[in-house]
Amino acid sequence: MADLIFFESIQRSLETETELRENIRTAVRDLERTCRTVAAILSQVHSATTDSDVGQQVNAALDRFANIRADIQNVAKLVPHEQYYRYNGMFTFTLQQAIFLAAYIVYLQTEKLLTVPQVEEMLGVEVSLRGTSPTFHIGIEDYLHGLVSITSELSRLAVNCVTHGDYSRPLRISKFVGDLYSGFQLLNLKNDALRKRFDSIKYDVKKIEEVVYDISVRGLAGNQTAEKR
Amino acid sequence: MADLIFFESIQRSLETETELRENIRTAVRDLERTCRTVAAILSQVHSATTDSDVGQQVNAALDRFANIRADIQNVAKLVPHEQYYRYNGMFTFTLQQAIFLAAYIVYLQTEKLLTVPQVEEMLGVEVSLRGTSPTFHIGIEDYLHGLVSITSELSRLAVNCVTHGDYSRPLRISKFVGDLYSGFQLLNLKNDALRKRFDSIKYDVKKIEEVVYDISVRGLAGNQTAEKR
Amino acid sequence: MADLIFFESIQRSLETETELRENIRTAVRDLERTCRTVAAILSQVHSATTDSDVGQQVNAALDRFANIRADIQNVAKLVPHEQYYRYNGMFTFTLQQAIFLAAYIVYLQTEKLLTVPQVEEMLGVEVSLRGTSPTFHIGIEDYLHGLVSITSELSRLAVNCVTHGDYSRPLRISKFVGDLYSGFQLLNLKNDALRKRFDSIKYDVKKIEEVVYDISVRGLAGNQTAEKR
Amino acid sequence: MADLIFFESIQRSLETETELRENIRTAVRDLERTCRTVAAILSQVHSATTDSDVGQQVNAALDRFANIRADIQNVAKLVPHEQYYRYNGMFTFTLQQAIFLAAYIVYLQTEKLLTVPQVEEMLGVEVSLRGTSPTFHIGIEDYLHGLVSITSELSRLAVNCVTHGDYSRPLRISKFVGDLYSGFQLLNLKNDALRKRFDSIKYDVKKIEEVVYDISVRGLAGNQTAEKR
Amino acid sequence: MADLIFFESIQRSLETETELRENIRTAVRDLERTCRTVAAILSQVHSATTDSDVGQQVNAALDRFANIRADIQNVAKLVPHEQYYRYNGMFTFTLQQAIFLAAYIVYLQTEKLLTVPQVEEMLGVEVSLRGTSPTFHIGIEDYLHGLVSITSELSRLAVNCVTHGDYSRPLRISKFVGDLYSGFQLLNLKNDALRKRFDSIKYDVKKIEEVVYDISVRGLAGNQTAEKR
Amino acid sequence: MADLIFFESIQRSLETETELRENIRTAVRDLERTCRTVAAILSQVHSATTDSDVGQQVNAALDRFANIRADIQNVAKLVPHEQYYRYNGMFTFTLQQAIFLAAYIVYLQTEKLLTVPQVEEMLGVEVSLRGTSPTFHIGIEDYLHGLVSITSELSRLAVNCVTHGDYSRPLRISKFVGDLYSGFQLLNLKNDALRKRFDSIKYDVKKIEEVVYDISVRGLAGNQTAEKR
Amino acid sequence: GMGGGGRTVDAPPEIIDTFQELSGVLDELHDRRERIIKLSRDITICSKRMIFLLHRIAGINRSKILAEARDKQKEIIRLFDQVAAELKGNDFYRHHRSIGPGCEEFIEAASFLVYVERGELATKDELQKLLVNEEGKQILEIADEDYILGLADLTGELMRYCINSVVRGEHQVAEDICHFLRTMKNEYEIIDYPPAKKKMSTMRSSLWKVENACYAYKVRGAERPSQYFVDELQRGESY
Amino acid sequence: GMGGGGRTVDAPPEIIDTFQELSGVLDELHDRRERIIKLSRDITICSKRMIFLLHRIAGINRSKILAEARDKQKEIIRLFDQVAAELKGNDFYRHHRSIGPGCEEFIEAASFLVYVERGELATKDELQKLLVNEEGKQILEIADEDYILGLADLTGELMRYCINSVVRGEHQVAEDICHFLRTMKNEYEIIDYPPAKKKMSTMRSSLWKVENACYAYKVRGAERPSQYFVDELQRGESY
Ligand SMILES: [Mn+2]
Ligand SMILES: [Mn+2]
Repeated sequence: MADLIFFESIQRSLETETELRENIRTAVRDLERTCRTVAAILSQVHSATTDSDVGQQVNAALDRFANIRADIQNVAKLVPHEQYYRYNGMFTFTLQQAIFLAAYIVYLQTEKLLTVPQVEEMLGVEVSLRGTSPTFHIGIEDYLHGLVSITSELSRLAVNCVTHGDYSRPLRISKFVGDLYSGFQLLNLKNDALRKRFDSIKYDVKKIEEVVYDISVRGLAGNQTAEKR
Repeated sequence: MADLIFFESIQRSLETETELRENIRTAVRDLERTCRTVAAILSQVHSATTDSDVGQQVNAALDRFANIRADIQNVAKLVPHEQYYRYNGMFTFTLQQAIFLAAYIVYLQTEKLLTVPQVEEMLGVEVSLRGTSPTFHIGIEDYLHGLVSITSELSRLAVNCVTHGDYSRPLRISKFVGDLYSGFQLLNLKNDALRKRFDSIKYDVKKIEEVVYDISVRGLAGNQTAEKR
Repeated sequence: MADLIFFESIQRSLETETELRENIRTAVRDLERTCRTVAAILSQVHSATTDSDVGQQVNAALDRFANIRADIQNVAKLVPHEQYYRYNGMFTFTLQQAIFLAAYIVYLQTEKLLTVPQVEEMLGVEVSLRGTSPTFHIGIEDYLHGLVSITSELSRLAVNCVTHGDYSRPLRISKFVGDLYSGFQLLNLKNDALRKRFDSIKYDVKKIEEVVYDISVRGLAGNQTAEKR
Repeated sequence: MADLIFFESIQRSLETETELRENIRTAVRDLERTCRTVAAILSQVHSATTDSDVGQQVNAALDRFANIRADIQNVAKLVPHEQYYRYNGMFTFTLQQAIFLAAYIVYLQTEKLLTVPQVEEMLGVEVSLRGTSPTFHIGIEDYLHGLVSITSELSRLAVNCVTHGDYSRPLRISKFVGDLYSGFQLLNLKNDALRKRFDSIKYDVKKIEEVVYDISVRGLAGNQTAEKR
Repeated sequence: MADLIFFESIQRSLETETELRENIRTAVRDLERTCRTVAAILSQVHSATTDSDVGQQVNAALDRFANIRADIQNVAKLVPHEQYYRYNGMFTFTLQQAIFLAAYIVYLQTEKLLTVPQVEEMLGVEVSLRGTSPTFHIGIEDYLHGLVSITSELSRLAVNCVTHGDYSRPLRISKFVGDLYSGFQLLNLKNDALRKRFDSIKYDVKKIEEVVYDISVRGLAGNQTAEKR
Repeated sequence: MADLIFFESIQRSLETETELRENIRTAVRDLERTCRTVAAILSQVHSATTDSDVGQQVNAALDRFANIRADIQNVAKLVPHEQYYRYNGMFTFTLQQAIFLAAYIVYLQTEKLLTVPQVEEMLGVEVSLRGTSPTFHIGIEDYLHGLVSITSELSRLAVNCVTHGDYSRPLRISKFVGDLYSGFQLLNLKNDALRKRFDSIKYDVKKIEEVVYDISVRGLAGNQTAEKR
Repeated sequence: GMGGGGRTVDAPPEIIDTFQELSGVLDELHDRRERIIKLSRDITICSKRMIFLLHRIAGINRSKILAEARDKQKEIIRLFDQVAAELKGNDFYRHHRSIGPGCEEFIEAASFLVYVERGELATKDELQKLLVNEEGKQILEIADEDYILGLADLTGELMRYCINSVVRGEHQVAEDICHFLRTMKNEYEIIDYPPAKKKMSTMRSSLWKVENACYAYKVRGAERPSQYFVDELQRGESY
Repeated sequence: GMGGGGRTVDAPPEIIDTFQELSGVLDELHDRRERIIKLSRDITICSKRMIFLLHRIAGINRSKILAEARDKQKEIIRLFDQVAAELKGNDFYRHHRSIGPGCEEFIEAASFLVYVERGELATKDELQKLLVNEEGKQILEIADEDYILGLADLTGELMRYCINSVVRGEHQVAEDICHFLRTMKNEYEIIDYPPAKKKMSTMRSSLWKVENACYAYKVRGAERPSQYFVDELQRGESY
């Protein structure tokens, strides 16, 4: 016996499937590592004391971004046509992390929100908000998760800027995060994970507000340029 | 029935094993108690208002550390050669606690990270990062767990320093914990427990950054030396 | 920062460990598959209508047993000397399955309990009842788990024998399982998993007793030889 | 701080309590082992083919019952006066097992229900149905649990008697278990565990009725005396 | 059948017991309600903006405490002599709640820890730390549970005091809770429930330390007297 | 405070509700006890050796049925108009038990299925299959549960009849239960509890079939009248 | 086969007829339950959207948002009207497990609207009066249980609303919510209804978050300059 | 308030516009998911009814029941056709968690019909061919996972069908099921798909029940008289 009468072809396709999942898992792990490296570089922005220091870190991160793009391509190549959502649970978290890194870099460079064309260019992946693309793409929830993540990073940055005597950046961060918050308020969030994270934006907004208060009450905003740059 | 004799010999093996586990459990309980005593002494550092107070508490804790070393020896003696991993689930948590206490003492004395030779000397136990030692040893994960624990203790210390008017220690803590965090960022953590705790470091880093922020935004860092030492 | 170098060396240890675990996992998966194949062959014994049919299936299973032995060797080679207990959680369940298969084959051939030398020969692995061997071995609990599993298989076999008109085998099964049960009754089982499974033997014993009851109350035991062989 | 002295005295109380519990646990484990030995002897009644065989096993079990009584005394001595219910969760299950063994022995000897004076004599422990005794005693639920257990043992015995050609004992068992069932039906059981087990009596009653059915439908009841005794 | 008479007498015992449990349950429910009322009064302390407001609430709560004492007496009267541990699972949680209320009132009045004589006086029940009393009493774990509960209440109070502009009470709370924590650190807690709750004290201590930090880093402690009293 | 501003009227109505539930619970407990008594009488039918014995037991049970009707009335009176389904979870199980008893009595008297008018008369309660009645009633699922229960009782009766030498009743039971089974097969059961119980009818049908086989193979069906009545 | 095979034919008509009737009734009841579950899901979804909408209130859009929320509320009421026919009399409690979640969510949303509008707790009567159809007929009665449980969930939304208010700088709103929640939680603790007790820990943690938000404002706010000064400062920024 | 209150107004149009678009997309996706869930429930219910219907087979009603079951199957296929538009291409796996339960239940029912008709295991291809709409177009593809899991549940229904057969005296049917289930379970054990492994214990217990039913027949049936004798005996009864 041991001959499969009933399930032979199914078993074969399940084995192919298992193998595919293992390949994807390996590729995702590589992507994860690259993301962690870029995150480590960007986390030095918190200790940067001048704008040019910030610029340097951002450039270093940007250089490494090519690796992220390459790693994402490797994942993307593995995902079969029209089966994107069969496997996306395996990389969605890492993809959101990559989007966050892109959004953070774009913010540090331009102080603007990462646009859809920008994310497509940086990650080398199509954005398909409605998820109608048959191939590997970035869906609406991945994009939103990526954006949520920058608010907490920026609230931390606002705090550290003050420590380093940079009193103007927090004011700009405050405006940006507030605007982002207004945007999120327009959404009807069902998805529990996203709603929960959205609730946390409020705390970030509040925290940044407090930094702005501290700066303004001490009249620090004006001094800076004179003192530091 | 011949089998019964065989089952009786099995029964004797099972009893030997049960007894050994009970002995180890008792020895671990003693070690636990000693660790708690040292922790109680060190927890007074949070109320210490001067550096010499801190020094006194640390010395008191160090005196008691000999007991920890003795208690660990008692556990170690019970663990059969080449069966370390059979029993290590019984004491790994307490061992990590002892490593944390060593790391905290070393930090308070030298403001440096506990090195491998130091932990070997203080605990009287070999460190085997790859875990290849056949006898009782400290493995890589025990060591990392011990290090993770100091970040939360130091975030609490940073807060209490400010309360007692010590505005310079928090700055040094911030630098130290930041460096530790960068180190951890390089690790590819599989282990769920460790990864989870690593996430808590981020929170501690942020908390300490906020303390430093409060100090700098109020220009408190400078006053202190004059006032206090 | 000097610490980073240290963390890099830690990272290398972690990676070695991860890789080793993945290799073991793959080898265990192969072993698992082979065991499932042998189990599938043996499960045809339930449909066998004559003793020679049974003999054929057992021989077929025995042929494949060489693969189990080979797969176990592959696992064993990967487990580092003196670290058996560090990794045994990864294969203990599969090993118990292999022991069960050996015990079932031996029973079908000889109607006797699998002895320690037999299991060593069939699996090509040392049995160390006290678990003191530093290398890959079969411990007492693995052996007992393997034995527990045959009682439920034999209760099923007793039922199916009757369906195929074999009324004498159930009587022999009843005697064998009863003796095995007496043996287990002498053990002071701590281990929850084993104790729970032991409780299931009682159910098997009762089920087989009922089969024997049905045979004797209907006077079926006598007819058979005439009818069938 | 004055409070610490107070906490130290509390600590001493906690330790006394812990030690007491460990002593009771050890004593209960011994009792458990003795019970298991007696149960193993009695389980041979199922293979007994004549009434005198049954008698022998029962006598052997009765001889060992002195050990059960002694082990219960050891547990009883440890339980502080007036704190029976503080610790009875630790031994109630084992006590019920001992009562079951007594009830089974009494049934096999006299074919009657274990009476309260008999259980007191055999176990050397006072029965206090209302549970008002301040010292170690057997409560109503322990007693009932002990009785429930014999119905399942007797249903198994009825089955095995038929296998050995004893067709009259099942009829007597049927009457006895039926009466016991009527008794239980009068009870208003709140206690979930007891009620659940009571439900299982129904199944045993039905099983025994089926055995009696098989005997009568085949006209076996009459033959026996002639054939066997 | 003689047995039925016996089962009828058992039935009577079961009914007596059921009735007693129902009576206790009703009495405990009354106690619970009274405790909830006192808790509701005390929870207004969080909105109190002056010390005399606090005093008023405490007095109001104290007035109602007579009802708690009376309700406890009602429970105590129902519990049969020498069977305290048979029934204490039914009221232990509510008793701990009453002890917490007493401890909180005593703290608000005197800023000291509730002593054993005080709890005996307020609740009208003997405290028996070793639990050896045959009658209704307060055991060690009930007392400790009561104490653990005030730390979380006090951390909430510290936060709310600041909101109402009272900056000195949090400092006193911090000292008190810190001392209590040191006491608990000395205990070797077996009891899982208590140990788990002990871990929550750490969180409360840290929270209160942060409140004190906020007050001191902003130099609020000094202003207050001038502003408010 | 302790004045309820928001929830005063709700709290009052919840208290009324709690009280009502307690009253219903007491009334249901009485009904339960009465049902158990009737069940105990009917369970003697299994030992009845002649048809007139059966008749006597049924009459005795029927006499007591007036108590069941009275007890149901007591429950019914308590249930508020149009809120039947708010409380029916409290008595549905007992009601089904009463319907089963009625169905069993009717079967024993007439060998026919309990009709809707009969259940209404015996229980003194309206049957409202669609559950549209605003007052206390018997719904479709209660009725079905009651009917399911008689199949298992009748399979037991068929077995015991043979034991007492009554060979014709099992044949009639077989026809009746078979018909009932056909009826149940017409239902689309969603309700898990009912479907599960329905599956058990199959086993009862099978069991009764086996009894009929046994009778027919031995040519017992004819003998009986001569022998016994 | 023996008996079995042909049994369906043998079975006496009284049994077959009875069970054929029972079968029809059962199918009818199941279908109805399915319809109610589906409408309850719709009510839940619509209520959640109404809540989310209310959280979008910020300054000048207030009256617009309130109007939209009232429209959503009307939509929910229309859904209730659709399901009402199935929930007459006895049937309300019969299908309570199916419709309950929808009711609770509606109560949460409607009472949240009341709080946002007037800063008060919606009474049960008031909410019940909302549930009238176009002919002014009462659609259904609100059960005490649903009211109580819906309000427990309201506290979570109030907590979110409070944090939003602190962010918007509306500290009086935050303080009012703190006071309101503290009173409400206090009274809620006295309610002796087990499912309500289960929601207490979430309610306590909502209050704790609100208290911390007010604390944070007080601690930072003590150093806070006048609104004028802050606005000035912001105006100075380049964007 | 400071910033917050008026912020919605301040926010640059690129952010407001982006989020307004995102908001529309999100609502659309949620609504679609809700529609799929509801249709999946309908498919599940209809499949369960089809299974129940098949259990009613007894002797002469066989062809009538089979015809009814085929009608029910067509009804289910029409439901699939309704939902198909939402499950094109990518969307099939995207909403797999919502539609999966319905698919599995359909496979259980359809393969049960195949077994009852032909005593064979339905292949995936065969079931897939059923899923065509009135214009003969493939509605959707059956996923391996759904096929495998649906078959696991089939074993439970086969167990019930086997017991029914024993009751009806159709012992050959019972023995065939026993053989079929044993082979199927044996092969199923080799399938390396975790959710399928979870269903193994139920499958094993179904086989165990079937084996016991066959055993019971063998033990009692060994003494069984000819059908003729039994029929005679029954005829003698008064009803
Ligand atoms: Mn909500
Ligand atoms: Mn199914």
